[in-house]
Amino acid sequence: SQGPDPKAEQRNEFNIGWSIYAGWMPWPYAQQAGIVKKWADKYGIKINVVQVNDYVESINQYTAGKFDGVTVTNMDALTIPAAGGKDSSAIIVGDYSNGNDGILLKGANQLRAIKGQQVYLVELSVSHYLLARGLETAGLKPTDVKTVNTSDADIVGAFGSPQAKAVVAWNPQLSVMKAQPGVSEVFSSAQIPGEILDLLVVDTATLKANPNLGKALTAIWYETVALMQRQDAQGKAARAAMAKLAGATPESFENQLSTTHLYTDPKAAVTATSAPALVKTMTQVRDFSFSKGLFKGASSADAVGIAFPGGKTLGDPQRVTLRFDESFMKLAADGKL
Amino acid sequence: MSALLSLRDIWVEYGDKIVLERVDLDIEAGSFVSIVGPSGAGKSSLLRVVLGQEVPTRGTILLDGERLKPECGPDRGVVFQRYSVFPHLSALQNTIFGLECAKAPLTARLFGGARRRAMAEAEEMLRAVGLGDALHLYPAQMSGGMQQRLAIAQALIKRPRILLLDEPFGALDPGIRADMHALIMRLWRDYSLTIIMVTHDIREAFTLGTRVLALDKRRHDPHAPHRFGATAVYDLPLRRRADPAPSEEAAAETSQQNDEEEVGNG
Amino acid sequence: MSALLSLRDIWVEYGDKIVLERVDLDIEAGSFVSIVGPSGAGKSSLLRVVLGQEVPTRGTILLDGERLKPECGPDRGVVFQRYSVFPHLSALQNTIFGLECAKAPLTARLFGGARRRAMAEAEEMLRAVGLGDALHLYPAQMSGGMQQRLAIAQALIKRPRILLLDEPFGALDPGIRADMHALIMRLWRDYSLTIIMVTHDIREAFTLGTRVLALDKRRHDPHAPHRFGATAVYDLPLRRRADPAPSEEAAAETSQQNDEEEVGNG
Amino acid sequence: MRWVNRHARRGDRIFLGALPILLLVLLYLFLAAQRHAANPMDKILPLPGSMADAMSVLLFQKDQLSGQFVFWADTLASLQRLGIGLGIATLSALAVGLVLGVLPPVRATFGPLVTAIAVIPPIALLPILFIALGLGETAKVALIVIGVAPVMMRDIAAYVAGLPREQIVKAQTLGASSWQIMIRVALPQAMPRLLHAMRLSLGPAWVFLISAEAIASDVGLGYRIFLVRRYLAMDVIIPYVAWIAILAILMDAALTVASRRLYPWAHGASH
Amino acid sequence: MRWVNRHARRGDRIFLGALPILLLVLLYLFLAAQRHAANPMDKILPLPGSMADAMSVLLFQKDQLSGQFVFWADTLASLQRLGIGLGIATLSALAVGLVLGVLPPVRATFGPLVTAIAVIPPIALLPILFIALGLGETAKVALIVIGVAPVMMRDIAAYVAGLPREQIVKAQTLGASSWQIMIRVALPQAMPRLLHAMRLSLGPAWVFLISAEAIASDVGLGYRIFLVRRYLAMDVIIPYVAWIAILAILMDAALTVASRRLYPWAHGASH
Ligand SMILES: Nc1ncnc2c1ncn2[C@@H]1O[C@H](COP(=O)(O)OP(=O)(O)OP(=O)(O)O)[C@@H](O)[C@H]1O
Ligand SMILES: Nc1ncnc2c1ncn2[C@@H]1O[C@H](COP(=O)(O)OP(=O)(O)OP(=O)(O)O)[C@@H](O)[C@H]1O
Ligand SMILES: [Mg+2]
Ligand SMILES: [Mg+2]
Repeated sequence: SQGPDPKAEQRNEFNIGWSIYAGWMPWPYAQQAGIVKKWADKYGIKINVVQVNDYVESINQYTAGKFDGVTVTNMDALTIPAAGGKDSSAIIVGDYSNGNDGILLKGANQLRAIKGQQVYLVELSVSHYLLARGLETAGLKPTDVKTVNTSDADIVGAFGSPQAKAVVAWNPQLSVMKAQPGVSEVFSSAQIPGEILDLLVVDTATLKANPNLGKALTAIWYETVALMQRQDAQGKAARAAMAKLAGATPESFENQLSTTHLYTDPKAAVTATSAPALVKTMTQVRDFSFSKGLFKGASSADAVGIAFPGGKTLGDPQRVTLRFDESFMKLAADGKL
Repeated sequence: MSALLSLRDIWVEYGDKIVLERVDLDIEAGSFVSIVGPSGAGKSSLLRVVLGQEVPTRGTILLDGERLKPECGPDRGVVFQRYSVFPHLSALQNTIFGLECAKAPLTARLFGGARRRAMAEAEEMLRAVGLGDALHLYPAQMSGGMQQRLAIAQALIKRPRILLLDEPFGALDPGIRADMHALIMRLWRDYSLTIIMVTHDIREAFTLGTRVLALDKRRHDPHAPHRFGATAVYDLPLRRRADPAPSEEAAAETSQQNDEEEVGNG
Repeated sequence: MSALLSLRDIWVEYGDKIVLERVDLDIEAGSFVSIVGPSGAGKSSLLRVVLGQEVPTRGTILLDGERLKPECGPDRGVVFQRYSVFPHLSALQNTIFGLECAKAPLTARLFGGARRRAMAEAEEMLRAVGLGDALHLYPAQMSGGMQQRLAIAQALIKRPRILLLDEPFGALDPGIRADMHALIMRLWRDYSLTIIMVTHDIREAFTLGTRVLALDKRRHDPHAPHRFGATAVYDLPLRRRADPAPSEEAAAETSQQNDEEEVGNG
Repeated sequence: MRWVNRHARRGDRIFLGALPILLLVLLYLFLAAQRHAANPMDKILPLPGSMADAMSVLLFQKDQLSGQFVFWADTLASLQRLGIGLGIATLSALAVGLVLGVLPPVRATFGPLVTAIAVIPPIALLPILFIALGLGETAKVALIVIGVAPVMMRDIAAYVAGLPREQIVKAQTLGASSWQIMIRVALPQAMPRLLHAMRLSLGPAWVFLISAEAIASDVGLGYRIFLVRRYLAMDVIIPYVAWIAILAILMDAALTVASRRLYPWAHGASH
Repeated sequence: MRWVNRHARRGDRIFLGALPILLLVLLYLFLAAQRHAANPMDKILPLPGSMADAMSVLLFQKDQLSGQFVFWADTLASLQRLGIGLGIATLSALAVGLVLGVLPPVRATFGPLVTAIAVIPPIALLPILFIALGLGETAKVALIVIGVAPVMMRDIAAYVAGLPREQIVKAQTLGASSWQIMIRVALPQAMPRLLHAMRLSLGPAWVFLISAEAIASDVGLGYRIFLVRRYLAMDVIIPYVAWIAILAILMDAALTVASRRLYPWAHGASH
């Protein structure tokens, strides 16, 4: 119903897209548990939380203007909407992957053994980034391995083939493959903490015109996260419900959560977003993305501008299209929602 | 002379095979033209050209003095040599089809009284061709002769100005054939149709026709048999416009026998 | 009596429609049986049953005293009423097909000398039916009569013990028809075939046949016309086994004409 | 007796037809047992027991959140999408096929376009499809239609264009206009072929349905299959696929019976 | 003149056929220009200029890693897979279709199995396919074959079973065995239909090829499309899809011409 580039206008109905991933399961749960409605009502708006089964398609739909916000990793936020000229604001830094992404080998337990192998992974994704970082730490060159693009839905099945010996994946697929006999994890995102971030990004223009949207979303998020962190029956029930929504067993879901560093406390999230480490991480990520040709037609990695809290920018300050915006998390931290 | 149908220098060729060459014909309204000739001479091809199904390679056809459009129309009815009827319609539906097309341009189906009237007319026609017991059979359930009679009924019920018949009675036994002769003569007279009929039965050609055309090759090159086409080698007007009633036809058959021998050996 | 073919109490029914009832027949080896009868009587159905294409509802058929298997075989050749040939084969290929099947069980194709011999034989047969100029035409490029002759050539080249002909000369002009009569009589005599032929031409039935069967309904219920089937109402043996040579057949035609009138009005 | 002439009796036919399928099931069980002997935790070829366990939850336990029996909700959602998609595809195939088949100028104009659409793989243009039609039911139904209809259209058009020319000529001599030829000659004769085309399209239609549900959905047989595929839960996938096969075979049989009942003239042996 | 009888001339036909496609291209350009007026960075409907830029890199610049021209390497890999897959599918469809169509006992035994395989969506059972066939070319070709062959088999089988019974009877009276009927009567007459079925299968074959390449691959048109879909590079996807369409249309035309040349008896008007 909305145009390709929603002009900065006031509206009161919004669509947020999400896809299945341990760090994003609070969204559908909040929808079902009525938390979304509660906060949306408070701010006099309506929020539809829409599931997209295919992660890439959810980002594409956001980029195309069908969603006002979407759950996405920092790298994909940069390479898809931001590189496509869509000015996006990351208003919630929900977690970072702390072992949720990993490199698996069959019949070897050393990352160096990956040399010369065919590596099955979703190319140009955070998996690809993780592989690059892993090779770096092991002193290998990117050309030492051959990558085979594999769809995330099929990667577990593909790894079942005797031919596939090396794979890079994220959860829940990662844990399923890790459980197979003879498979060992040789590198994981736990070794590069804070580099793979899971965000909620919102269209900047829409956010400017409707600050209530940002407030409502942040409020929903932290109430839900607080609930799921509780170690009582209520928290357990919430986590079980999320597991079910993700198609996982409660045990498997707990497992996935254990390798997800959730910023349950908004203060921690604000700190992480404002820290200089984020600038360093994003520099690495964008350099990697540029080297892979993800900034179409750009002559340098600076073509896409990234803004950080406190007015810092990376790249072309005239063309900032990805903004880390801590202001709403700060409101939550200050209890002003 | 104002003929209903005029063929001027008609040639029909398939690839480099010449089937008909220099056919010139004038057919008057109300005439009954029998066409005879050996198998493969081009009789069916001639009918297809007159029907508008095929365009002659050369030459023009005039209908009422106007150039014939290369398409078929309800003014020219046809019974094909390999009698074909619509396989998805029963005998009655096949027969009624022409009436429905004329009266219901949009739905091509009739309802209520109009439908009952059309049904009655179709039933009468089917009974006339001896299919009164087979109204609801599909063509696949009929014998060869029955299908042929159905095709005749289907064409006759429209009473077209020009009726083209390609060996219409080939698959019929003598009894039914005589009935069909009577039927066609009655309709021909009552509705002053113009009929062009191909037949191999020379007696039939002479009994029914007011004019008999024999189609054959004038020349024959044994080394290139396909280089010469057929044309009308005999054209016998019989002047039988005001003839005895159809019931007397059968009796007339024997008297015509001499003509048959003549042409048969000619 | 040791007949070649014996039909015992044959019934053919379609749904509740009885087509043939209580047909009892013995056909001797070497006979030429003509079958006549009104359109829709069940002549083609009878041939189909003898051919093995259809299983009679009741009754048994014995061939050489043994029960007939419900399948066709090279001992029984056929020319269908709606003469059908293989559309994807040229005239020559259609004719040669039967020879190839017999001699090359695996490839159904002949090569080298065997092929040349078969081609020569097929060409001769095609020339005999007047298709010498049409060897390489596909059926779709032939006239109706040409296709019918091709079907005849295709069946005759196999010289089957029993030959079933369903109005084989229906689409042929008198000249070619006479040639075909001569051809079939020659083959019948030379290879002592047994022929069963359906025809509507009563003169033809009597000229060619050694025995004429008329198929018709014995009883007729005007309110339920489908409740009675046809059977052999006349069975006329003609005793013409040692007859004049084929060239004399034509002359014999006229002398047979009386028989025709008899049955025609019977 | 030659093999061409051997016709099995009705009862035998059912037995014969079931035989190879049963053998395949046995082969599966054998392979699964073998894999489980080697690795008792094997997930790829689950044993019937674990399939039954996994399915009984989906079959008989209400989902707490949605209050529905998951399996039945999936089935209903998928059948609905499939029905609408196949229905639209069939109707448009009939309409377009008839017009293209009967009217040469229309065939000349739109034939190449239909061919182009038929050969463009719709899944390559998914982003555009979803952007144009949203992520709701419309897009899923549209994917089925776009995937299945052009092939059917081309088939019907070719069939209608191939009707014996005599019939068209005959109809014209009986006074039929182009429109009347279309609805009274071509349409009824195209119907059995349309049902045949529908039968052949059932497989592709399921493929497109599942592809659509894999991308954007929250209920449906394809959604569930892709959801649990992340965990390699073959104990759910295999029963779901078997269920899809059963549904499709039932539809196939229903179409066959419908064709025989409605258009007996197209099935009776002619002579 | 009635529309049924209007036949456009050859030259006109090409013009008429190109018209709607040109109009669609114009519509696209209009929409794209509109979107770009609103957002000059729009990625969804790229303008021809940016498509040309994106493609020229793939067309004319050697990839540093592989040392190949990406576009041509993709085309070659995909055409090879498609060719092998469609070839195997066609041959097996011919063999199975003939046997099922001609021999009723075989049809009774294996017909239901073929139906079952035809309606099972192969993409739902990928894990089993991977175990059986690995992740290499075999699996990709197999997916095309499994996706396309059963529909073709059923079509050919139905066509052969529907050959006029007179022909089968006639062949038997000429002494033909079941085998001879198969190779001399059914096979040649099934060939034009087989080419027709191949034409109809081109679309689905591309779909399965692209699906296969989307799953696990490192070269191919489908691989590139799904890879660049990650950053919504419609400026690559649209030219790739157009290229696929052009290739498919060329194949379609080649098959049409081949059928007319090889089987003239099946195309000439009969009377
Ligand atoms: N498509 C074609 N290609 C080549 N020759 C053809 C084609 N159609 C017809 N012919 C030839 O045209 C000639 C005349 O055919 P036509 O059907 O008009 O004959 P006819 O006089 O009706 O014969 P019959 O009495 O056997 O029906 C035949 O020799 C036939 O071979
Ligand atoms: N499938 C069928 N269903 C119902 N009735 C049928 C079927 N097939 C044939 N019949 C009927 O069987 C009867 C005999 O048909 P058959 O073809 O044997 O007649 P015929 O004697 O050869 O006639 P003709 O001289 O017209 O060829 C016909 O009345 C026909 O209606
Ligand atoms: Mg003719
Ligand atoms: Mg008959």
